[in-house]
Amino acid sequence: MTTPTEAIDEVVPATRDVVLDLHRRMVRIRRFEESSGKLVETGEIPGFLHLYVGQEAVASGVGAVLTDDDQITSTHRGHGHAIAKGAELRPMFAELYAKTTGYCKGRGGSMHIVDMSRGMLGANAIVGGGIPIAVGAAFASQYRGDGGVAVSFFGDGATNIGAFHESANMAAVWDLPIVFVVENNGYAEFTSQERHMRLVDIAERAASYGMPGVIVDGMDALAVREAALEAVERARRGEGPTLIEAKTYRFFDHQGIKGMRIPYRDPAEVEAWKSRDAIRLIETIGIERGLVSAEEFEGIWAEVEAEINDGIEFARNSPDPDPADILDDVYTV
Amino acid sequence: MTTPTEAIDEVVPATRDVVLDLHRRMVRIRRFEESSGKLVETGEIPGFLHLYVGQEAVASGVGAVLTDDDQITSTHRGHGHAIAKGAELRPMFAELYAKTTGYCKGRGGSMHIVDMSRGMLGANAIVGGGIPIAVGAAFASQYRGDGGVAVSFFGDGATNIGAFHESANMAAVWDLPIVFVVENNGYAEFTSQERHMRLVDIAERAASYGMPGVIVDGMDALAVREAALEAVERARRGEGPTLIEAKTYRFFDHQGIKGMRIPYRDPAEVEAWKSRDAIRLIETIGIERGLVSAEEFEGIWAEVEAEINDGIEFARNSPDPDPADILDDVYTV
Amino acid sequence: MTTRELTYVKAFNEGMHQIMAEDPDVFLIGEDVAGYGGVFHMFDGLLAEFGERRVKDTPIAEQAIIGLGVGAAARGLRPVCDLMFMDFVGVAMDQIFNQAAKMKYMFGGAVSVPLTITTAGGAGMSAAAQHSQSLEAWLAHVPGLKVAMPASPYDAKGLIVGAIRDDNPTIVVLNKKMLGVKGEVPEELYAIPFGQANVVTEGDDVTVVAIGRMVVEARKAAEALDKQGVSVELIDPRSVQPLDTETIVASVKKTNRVLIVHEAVEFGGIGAEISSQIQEQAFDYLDAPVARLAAPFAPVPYAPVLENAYVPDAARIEAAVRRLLERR
Amino acid sequence: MTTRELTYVKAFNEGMHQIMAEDPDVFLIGEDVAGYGGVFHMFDGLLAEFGERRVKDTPIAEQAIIGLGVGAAARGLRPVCDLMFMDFVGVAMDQIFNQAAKMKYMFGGAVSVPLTITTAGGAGMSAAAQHSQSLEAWLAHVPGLKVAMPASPYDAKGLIVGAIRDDNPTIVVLNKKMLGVKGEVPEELYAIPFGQANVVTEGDDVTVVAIGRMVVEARKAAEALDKQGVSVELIDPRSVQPLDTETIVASVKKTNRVLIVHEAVEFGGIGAEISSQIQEQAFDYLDAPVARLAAPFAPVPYAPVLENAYVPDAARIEAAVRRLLERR
Ligand SMILES: Cc1ncc(C[n+]2csc(CCOP(=O)(O)OP(=O)(O)O)c2C)c(N)n1
Ligand SMILES: Cc1ncc(C[n+]2csc(CCOP(=O)(O)OP(=O)(O)O)c2C)c(N)n1
Ligand SMILES: [Mg+2]
Ligand SMILES: [Mg+2]
Repeated sequence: MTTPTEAIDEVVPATRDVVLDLHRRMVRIRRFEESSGKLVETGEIPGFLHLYVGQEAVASGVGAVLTDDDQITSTHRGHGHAIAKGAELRPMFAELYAKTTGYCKGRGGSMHIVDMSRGMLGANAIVGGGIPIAVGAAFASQYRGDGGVAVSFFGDGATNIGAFHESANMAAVWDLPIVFVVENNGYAEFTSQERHMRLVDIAERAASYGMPGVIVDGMDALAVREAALEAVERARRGEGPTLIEAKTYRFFDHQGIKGMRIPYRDPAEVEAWKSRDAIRLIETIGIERGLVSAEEFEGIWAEVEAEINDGIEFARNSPDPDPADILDDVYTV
Repeated sequence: MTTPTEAIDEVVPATRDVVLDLHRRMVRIRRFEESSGKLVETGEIPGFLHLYVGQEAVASGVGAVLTDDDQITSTHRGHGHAIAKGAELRPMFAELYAKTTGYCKGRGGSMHIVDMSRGMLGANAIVGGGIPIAVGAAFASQYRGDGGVAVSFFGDGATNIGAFHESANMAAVWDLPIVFVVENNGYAEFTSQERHMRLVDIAERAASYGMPGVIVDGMDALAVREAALEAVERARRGEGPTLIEAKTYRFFDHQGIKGMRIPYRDPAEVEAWKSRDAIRLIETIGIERGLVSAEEFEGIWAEVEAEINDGIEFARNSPDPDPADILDDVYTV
Repeated sequence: MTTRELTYVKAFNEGMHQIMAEDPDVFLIGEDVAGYGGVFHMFDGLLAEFGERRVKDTPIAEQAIIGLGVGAAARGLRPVCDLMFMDFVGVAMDQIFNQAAKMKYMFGGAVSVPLTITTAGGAGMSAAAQHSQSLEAWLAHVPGLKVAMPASPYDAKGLIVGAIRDDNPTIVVLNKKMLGVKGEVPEELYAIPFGQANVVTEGDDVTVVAIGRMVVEARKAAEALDKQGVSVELIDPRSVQPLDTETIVASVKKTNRVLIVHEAVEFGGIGAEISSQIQEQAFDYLDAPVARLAAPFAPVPYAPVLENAYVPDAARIEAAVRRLLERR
Repeated sequence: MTTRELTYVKAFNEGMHQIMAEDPDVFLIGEDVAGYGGVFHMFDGLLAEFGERRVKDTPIAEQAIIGLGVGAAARGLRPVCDLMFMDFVGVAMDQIFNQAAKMKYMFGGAVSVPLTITTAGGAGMSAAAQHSQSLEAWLAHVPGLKVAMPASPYDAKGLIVGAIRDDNPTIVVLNKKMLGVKGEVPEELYAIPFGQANVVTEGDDVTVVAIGRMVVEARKAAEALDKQGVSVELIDPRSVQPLDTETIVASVKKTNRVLIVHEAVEFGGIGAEISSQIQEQAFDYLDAPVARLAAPFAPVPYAPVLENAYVPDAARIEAAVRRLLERR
């Protein structure tokens, strides 16, 4: 049983802009996920989706400290990372709708969203598959001396696979400008962390590579942002990689919203984590500290709602791919 | 630059039998390797060999605490492991000579020596390839409750590959009766440890899996034996795996005796390690403690010499495989 | 033998239950195979029946999953190691082709490796390029391995039992889109040995060799063709390694025309090997070139409209047979 | 163009030197490629010329080696990632086939991956089953990849340059037993594009399509046959993906008989694909079945006496051609 991280006593300082920025990133993710989750249930979106609801603070806190020249790689649960990195909702929805206006022209779908213009180097349906690729993106920055940093997102379960280990070691040996962000949501599919590793704190694995390991409250976007900032700055200074473990939780099932065929999670556990909802948390902070008003927050929800509806409309009205093009883009010619 | 481990102050207690046993294991390995290394230079043995000279104390110290019901997996540098586990020199030589009387009937050669009757589950030419297989051997013992233990030998370089990581984690999660023995000889081929990882002590990697990590003087067979005994007993008691790091050195080149095309090692470093030769060390201990006389040690060398000559003769006089049998043993029928 | 209708996945599941009940050396490991019963329900109920000792969830570590199976099999157990999606074969390939498959030969026969790998392949679920592949051609190219692709509930049960009883490393590739397909399945435990093709329908005009789910599509095509007076002999090789060339060649010698159908991309697919063997062994009997129908040379696309165009179906099989018959 | 004799490995090495001098975006990583120059001397002198920034030794971590190349290539660099032995492909396969090869397609064309993987394949060194394989059939079956197998010093240089300049993921498979083979090589930088077969010798009686080192053996066989009045058209496809079917088929239409030779095991080898395409496209021209000569279905054995029997050679090629000519 995983228990939610405690609210940290130490107050992370924040400005109004930071709070608004993080809040908007998280709300965009939340509403994108809730909407697309429903659209897959109605069959309007084909295939299946791994939703990011609950974990928004992680992608948002990290995304907030990156520029479009920084690169990320993502996972099967990648919508949140893309949106936090600045992806637009129209081509996001269009991709799920398998339309030509989607980020992958309908070729990739949920698990392969990409946005090269924003340094989103792609989601990945192979657990651990994106990690070495992020190392390569970091290598490119070091090689060019362009000051860019790469971030690789992956789950607790992914830290057991070989690609994680090889990548972390190589990045450390070469002082590559990369941050490894493990989103520890306590489960690999339906297998709880205590059944897939002997550690409680995955950050300890950093020691194997001689890099710093940092634990952060993954429900607190401000805390994530601060940890990410430090790691990213360290990377930019050429001091090498960091492993950040964000303790977090997914509110929905492994796939879709309500799959739980077998109740592998205790409902009390789910509720306990939901009570630390990252969006409510930042709203509380924003209001309590007098940085943002409740109405302003509501305004963001409303704006995002409009963006969601616009994105879905756009996707619905976009054209299907043409089977005649099926062999396009296999090769660069 | 890797520096030899210091002689340990703390004296490892030893009986006469233990000293004699370890000494014979090491001398058999040493002489097998020196002889076969020369025979490959003359072309009498085909292919290439990775020689174990310098590291004898590791395989011998571990082999001494295992029974024929315990299993080991080995590497490209596997002759020493096989001999320490009790392999006979006739089929060892015959295998290198590619004869039907060899351990693999001439099919496998140096990198695939096997002896199922002694729990030698095979050498492996893929770095890291034998590690998960040892986990499987340990699993079989746990499954059957037969009290058996598995040992996987591998090098410092191998601890950077994914298979090591996955295996160590799985073994730890399931408390499998296995001992991981990393022979840290400071180099992966021609790449020194400080260029392939950020750690000095590979034993630290054990923490990633929640298992004990132990460092041992890999030139001191008694010390290795003691560390192995503790880890093996722990495994037998069902308390799970241990990672033992044996600090050691190979006296010859990565392949063969004298390959060093490019002097990637400082001759002073090589000499410093040679001055702590494991066989000389145990002879000194045996004589100084009055357990074994110099003449007795000489007797062992002589006996082994006879065994070597016998093995080579046997191999030379054994028949070649018949090409008509080339498809035998692809499948069990 | 009492038979009744079961789905493909239930038939497979029944085979697992019965062989595990029969042989205490059989155990199952894989990601979410125990508590969850496998993401495709393949392993439902096994944990409850056989307990944690024999049915185990693993960390995400396919090299260790397969490698553990290799080591345990070399020691005489009969591991079933699940590789959830066939597409994940790439992270475990070394253990499959360099270790499991070669151990016996490299070791001069000193050891057998009765390991069974289960996995699910095939497209048609909008699961995109990394969750939809058919990679049997890779596996069939590996001496020492055996590879089956059940195309009916009957075969799903019989082949998993046959695989587990086989003393060699075997891979049983279920098809994700067939999980709910129904068919008659005997209640008793039975095994289908590898290397025995199934002549699904007998016919005189043309031979169709179909692999995996394509057997279902080919049968539909055969029925449609039958109504048009074209008699199709439909052959399901069941295992692509070993391949029952004998049955296929005998059929071609009778029909003189043959089409091979699979889901994998055509270039370098198993169809190439089947085609080559046919023309090597039945050259003088062929009235038309051996024909292949398979996926175009592209990764599997996500969009249903593209994926439907990508995977062969009954209509395209029918059209391909017609083209073959028209060829002089 | 001034040419002079160079060995295969020196020619390759010269290509690496020249392309790295030309294009600052090219870098090289791999195990012992820098300080040691690669275990086959392939990369000698590159560290000295281009420094540690561009020529780097890695830990033993093939997934990270290839994956790093994928990421760096996606960002516009031109990585050369060395996979010391082709047999190690199994530990890095996911990055090769699921990532490098599919990225462009999955991403709707948003990215190109100009990655080059270098490796060494082939038997004949008593290196046994895990260090002697020819696995080109696997790689050629992957949409998105390109695969070349240079069979001469000229091609070794031209194909590595062609590979690095290609905007797609490419694999160049050197043959370990050819490293010391000599041939004429131009001093200048030149590239051989993938997909253009080399007609090594022209002939009228029979076509031989040989892959990699088998080209050398086939040429010997062709010379012997020539003396006996048999004129062989020897074709080296150079790359197996893309495959220059056009040149092969044109030749077969002229000679009406064809033998395909490779080192890999016959079942599921690239010869199967070549054979299938030939009979599909030149069926009416064939006077005999398309023939294959390749390794038997076994892992590569260690004993020289077995290995010699395992790998095709000039004598067996000659015999196979004779059989082919006798076929009515
Ligand atoms: C190599 C590989 N193995 C298995 C899977 C199937 N799979 C998809 S997601 C997943 C669980 C991942 O767990 P974690 O890394 O913790 O990420 P989370 O789903 O919790 O975000 C698994 C096993 C896969 N996609 N790739
Ligand atoms: C997967 C794989 N990668 C690379 C190699 C080539 N190789 C053989 S031995 C070796 C170095 C191994 O170093 P280490 O593990 O320290 O063992 P040592 O040789 O020092 O005993 C390498 C890179 C291999 N055999 N397998
Ligand atoms: Mg998780
Ligand atoms: Mg070493």
